[in-house]
Amino acid sequence: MGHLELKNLSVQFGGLKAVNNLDLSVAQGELRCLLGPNGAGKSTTLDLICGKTAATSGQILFEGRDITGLSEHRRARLGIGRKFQTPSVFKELTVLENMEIARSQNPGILASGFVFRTHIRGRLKEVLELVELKDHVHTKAGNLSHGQTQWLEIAMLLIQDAKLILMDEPTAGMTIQETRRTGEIFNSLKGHHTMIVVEHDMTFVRQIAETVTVMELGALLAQGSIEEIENDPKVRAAYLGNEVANHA
Amino acid sequence: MDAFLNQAFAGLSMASILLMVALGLAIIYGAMGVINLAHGEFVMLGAYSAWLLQTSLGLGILVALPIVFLMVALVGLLVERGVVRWLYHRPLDTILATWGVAILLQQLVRSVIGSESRYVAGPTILDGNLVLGGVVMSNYRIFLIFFSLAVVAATWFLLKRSEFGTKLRAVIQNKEISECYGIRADRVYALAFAYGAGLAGMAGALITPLVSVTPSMGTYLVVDAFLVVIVGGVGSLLGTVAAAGMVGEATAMFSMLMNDTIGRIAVLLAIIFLIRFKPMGLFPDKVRR
Amino acid sequence: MNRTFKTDCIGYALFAILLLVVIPWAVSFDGFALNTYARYLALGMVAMALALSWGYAGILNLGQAVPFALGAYIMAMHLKLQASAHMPGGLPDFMGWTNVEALPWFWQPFHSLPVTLIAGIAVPVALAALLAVFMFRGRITGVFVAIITLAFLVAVQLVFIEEQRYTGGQNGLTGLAPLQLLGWRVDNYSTQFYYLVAVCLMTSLAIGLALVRSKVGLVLKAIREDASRVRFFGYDVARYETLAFCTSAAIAGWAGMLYVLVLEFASPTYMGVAFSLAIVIWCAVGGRESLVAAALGGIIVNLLEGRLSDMFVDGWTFFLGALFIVVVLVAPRGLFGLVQSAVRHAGKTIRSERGGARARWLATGMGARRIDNGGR
Amino acid sequence: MKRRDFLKGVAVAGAAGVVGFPGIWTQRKAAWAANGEIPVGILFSLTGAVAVVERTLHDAALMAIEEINDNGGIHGMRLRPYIEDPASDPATYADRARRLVLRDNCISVFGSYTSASRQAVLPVVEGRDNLYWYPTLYEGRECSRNVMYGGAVPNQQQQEFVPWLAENFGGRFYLIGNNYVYPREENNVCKMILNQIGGEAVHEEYVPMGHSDFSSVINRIRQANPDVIFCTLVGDSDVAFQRQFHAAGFDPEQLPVASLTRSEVEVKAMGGEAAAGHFSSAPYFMAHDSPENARFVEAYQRKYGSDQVTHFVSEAAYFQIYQFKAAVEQLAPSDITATNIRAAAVGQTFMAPQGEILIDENLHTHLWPKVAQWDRSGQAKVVLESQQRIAPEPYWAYEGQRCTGEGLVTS
Repeated sequence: MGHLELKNLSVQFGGLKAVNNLDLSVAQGELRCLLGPNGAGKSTTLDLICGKTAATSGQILFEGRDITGLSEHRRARLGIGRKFQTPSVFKELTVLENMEIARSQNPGILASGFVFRTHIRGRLKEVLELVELKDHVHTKAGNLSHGQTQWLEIAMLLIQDAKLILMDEPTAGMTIQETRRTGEIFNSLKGHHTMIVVEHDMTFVRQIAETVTVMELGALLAQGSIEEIENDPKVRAAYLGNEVANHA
Repeated sequence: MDAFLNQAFAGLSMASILLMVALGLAIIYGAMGVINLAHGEFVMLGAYSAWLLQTSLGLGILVALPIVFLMVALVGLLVERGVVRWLYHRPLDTILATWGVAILLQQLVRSVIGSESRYVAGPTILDGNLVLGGVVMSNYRIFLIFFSLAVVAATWFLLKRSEFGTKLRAVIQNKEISECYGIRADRVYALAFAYGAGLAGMAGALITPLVSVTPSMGTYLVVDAFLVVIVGGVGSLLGTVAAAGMVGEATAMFSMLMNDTIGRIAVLLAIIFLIRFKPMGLFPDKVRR
Repeated sequence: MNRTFKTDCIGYALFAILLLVVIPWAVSFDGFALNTYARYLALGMVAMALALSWGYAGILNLGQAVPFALGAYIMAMHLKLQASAHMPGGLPDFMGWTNVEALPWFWQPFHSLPVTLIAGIAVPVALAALLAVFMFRGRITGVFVAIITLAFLVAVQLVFIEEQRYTGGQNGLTGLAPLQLLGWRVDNYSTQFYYLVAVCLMTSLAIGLALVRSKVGLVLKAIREDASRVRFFGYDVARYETLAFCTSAAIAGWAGMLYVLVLEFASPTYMGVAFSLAIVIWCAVGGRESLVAAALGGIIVNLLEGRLSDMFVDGWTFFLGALFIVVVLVAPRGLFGLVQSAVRHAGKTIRSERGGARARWLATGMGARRIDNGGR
Repeated sequence: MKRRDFLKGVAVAGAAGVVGFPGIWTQRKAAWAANGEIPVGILFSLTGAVAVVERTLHDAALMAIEEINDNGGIHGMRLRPYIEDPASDPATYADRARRLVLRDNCISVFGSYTSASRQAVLPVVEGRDNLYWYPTLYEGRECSRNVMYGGAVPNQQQQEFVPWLAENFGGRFYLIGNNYVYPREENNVCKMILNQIGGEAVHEEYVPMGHSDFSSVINRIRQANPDVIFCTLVGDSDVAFQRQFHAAGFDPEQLPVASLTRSEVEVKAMGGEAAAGHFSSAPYFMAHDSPENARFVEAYQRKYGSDQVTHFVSEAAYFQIYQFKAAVEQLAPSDITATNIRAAAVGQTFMAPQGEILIDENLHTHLWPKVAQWDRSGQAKVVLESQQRIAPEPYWAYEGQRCTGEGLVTS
């Protein structure tokens, strides 16, 4: 029994089947990379898991519980965190305020009504140091550099302490150094958090991947270790002109 | 049965007036996202223009229509250049600014022309009624129904078939890219705003034979027109037509079953539910969002 | 967050000084002037209530006048019953004229002052909650909220005008008795009354500030920016929005009760479109990002209206219209934003003279980093 | 962030400077006795929806004040009008009335057209025992000791009108009015009279204020097929209704509209064509033939333009200033207070444009009701004139209640 199980999951937009009878199982503490050409349904799969999009048919099981019909915030409360493709932090809020929003173990109104200040200590301090934002806590997120913004969002996921973290191209727009550093952070999270990462950057994928799943046209195409995938002829065909090879 | 048909005609007639007022608003809101609370005042200015042309030059309202259109479009252009164009990136602020414009225009008319109610004669050729069995239809109201549909058709043609329309749609889709192709977005906006204002002005001139012309006559109209635009859906001409028809007919039917006040309350509640469950309007774009 | 807390306190304290000391002294405790200012304060209170939902949560409520008017009517119902005690059956005069035989059930509870005071807040809140759940569960936002609340406002007003038998119709509730509060006969021209209103405003302001300075306010701000992102952190966005909407309604209802005490009648124009839009304008003129500023906006615009109509009886609305346009064009964030940027500018000049070198170093450091990111 | 909140403080302090500066913002006290002026308040809307009518009342009242001042004032004291614009909003009426009474120390306030605005002003004038001169016809059922009612109450408008209509056109009435207290009360009275004379109200309906589409109403009228439309629509609604009713092709000889509220102002706006042949009941019409009226109309048109009309409310706004003058003239300068003016005013007669009027001890006015038929020129021809001055009975329809010099008496 995996930590997250997708069973026969489908979603349809108008006439288009964006995800088609997808079965997927991710184990506790695993870091799963999700690959596939544009339009393969990777982001949609993440949307389905976190609840942004409602499934047309099929089931999503998280920790053995059927969450298919739950709303986003209920799934988040169960421990599913999401990082979007374009960095989505709250630009009008400071770094510290962003972190406070993310620190959502008690997301109820009553609990929130009694929180007036954020103390920089404990786990919060650790995370801020990890992403090197400790000196910028009072900076508005809108004034951060692109890489810093990406890290802020990662930091927010860390402080949210989600059991399952869904990442959509976390290194997009990062410098090579920043990407490597991100990879290190991810590696350190393995085992504690289950992660699903959608990524194009094969260097990065090699750095972090254990198991790789490849999707095409909304369905599962191949699954296995990075080497197996890179040598799979089906995958090569799907990427028309060896996009994988180019990346590599 | 006659009662029902008479009432159905009354509904159509209300719808036609609503449609003419709402059409200009739909363009202004649909194209630019501007919530124009001064729209009722454009209607009022149209009515006063018709009065002015009739009392000073002796022009009947039908003859005066094109001039009224141009006069109010000019005012619209001035408002757009002077106020609205600074606010395209913050649509909610247009509520406040155009409310200010509305107050200003009302006071302007009151100071220059006076606060009393004005009389505009209707076109004599459209006096009288068409009687079909038990159904009595005022010729003028029949004319309004057809005229409003003609205005919709002309607007549709302008938007879909003319060069201006193509440019406008391009700017609505993506302002920056359109500008790269040499479309002057600000000019397109200004013209669209002026066109919307001109339509409101025509509506104002056309309702003068039915109502009382006063400086504050527009205030009642703008809320209803807005509801029609939102129910119809942003940027959908067909939606605006359908919404005006529905609101007009619903008002007439509720009014037949109960009375005008309760009819209006019922229509408002229906609108609330429509917006709640169909916020994208009656005919939303079927594009994945 | 702690430093903002301190400056909040300063702003609050200065506002308190203005209301409790400066205004009464400036008008030398004149009964008429205090009554007029009490009216402005009640209106400032509604503007502040709107800032709570509009400024913080981005919920543009064009029907803010509904809870205000409900509070007003509830207070007026109590006072009307007091005034009708000597009438046959204790029936208000207008009911007698419209052939109402007995006091309807929903008037009965308002014989009691405590019930009235509670209901004046609870009823608007209940209605707001219904509407809020209806809207926010359906994830209605932006202009759609504005239009729904506007349509709701018009419908409620029509109901009040239509049901003349129970509401007094277009005339509203008039001929009210003065309020008896703990044995004190409230005289609306007295200094005590002014202070009652001022203290209510300060108290509601404190409640509002506590709310927006707590994490709730933070979540609301985050919702205003990106509601769906907030959901992915586990917050029930609809519930937060509902809270803001209802708190706003509560304060508006409270203000409505005070307003009736000032003017001694309740009228359906309190829930008119013009009045409701005016609230939005006061809020915008003051600055919707700050509760204190919004309250000040309500006070200043009304004061100005009064002054202008005094000075230019003919055409004073000219100036009013022009004021709104100018505020939106020149000061999109209201007087608050204007003052803020002015002071920030002044602060910057001082700082750049003192720590210019350090600032420049920071700036170039940041700049370099940005260029790095650009070339991936 | 931190700075912002500091700024809040600065903003507050700055605003305090602007708003709270002593003196400027509050007092405008006039000691009338000292400088030989008599301060009176003029409270008619110059902006907003009601301005259409109230502007003319404002004009008429100011004309009377000017005439009085030009002729030497009252005992050599000039009337000093304090003018406020309540912007058609009841709350603003209340606010401005406070200014006039409390700040400007006016000893009387002349103002307003709608019942709602009168009610808004009442607490102020009653609380300070001031006098409010209200020129408009109204629904009666009020007996304030602080209001001088210059307009007609239901018995003065309907007592002769309704039976006359029933006699000439038939007793099946269709009642239509705007949705507020005046039409509802007039219709109650109308139904009562109809009941006595054997007529009936075939339908009764109310539309919201400002309502301007009457297609449904006209359809219902067609269905009900009444003898008379009894109309208490006001302002814009009346104009819109009459134009649409006329356009629908009804013949006034078969189905006349009988209005209690329609004056020369509305008729001018709807056009004589639409109004021609229909009836109104009022104590005054512009075409009334009397030397006083000729003078009034001539002066009014000279001052405000020859296209202007006078009507039954503006006439009252005009004569009430003269009633005020006559009352003040009886008082020694040191005795001029609102309560003394009231005492002196009771029993006064004045030769108004409509005829000689009298102030009753219940502070309402004895008037000369007339029924007139409109013609194409927008003027009304009087077809029925009361033989005597009719006394005001604000509680006419309520048995056992009478408004007297001691206020409301219930027997």
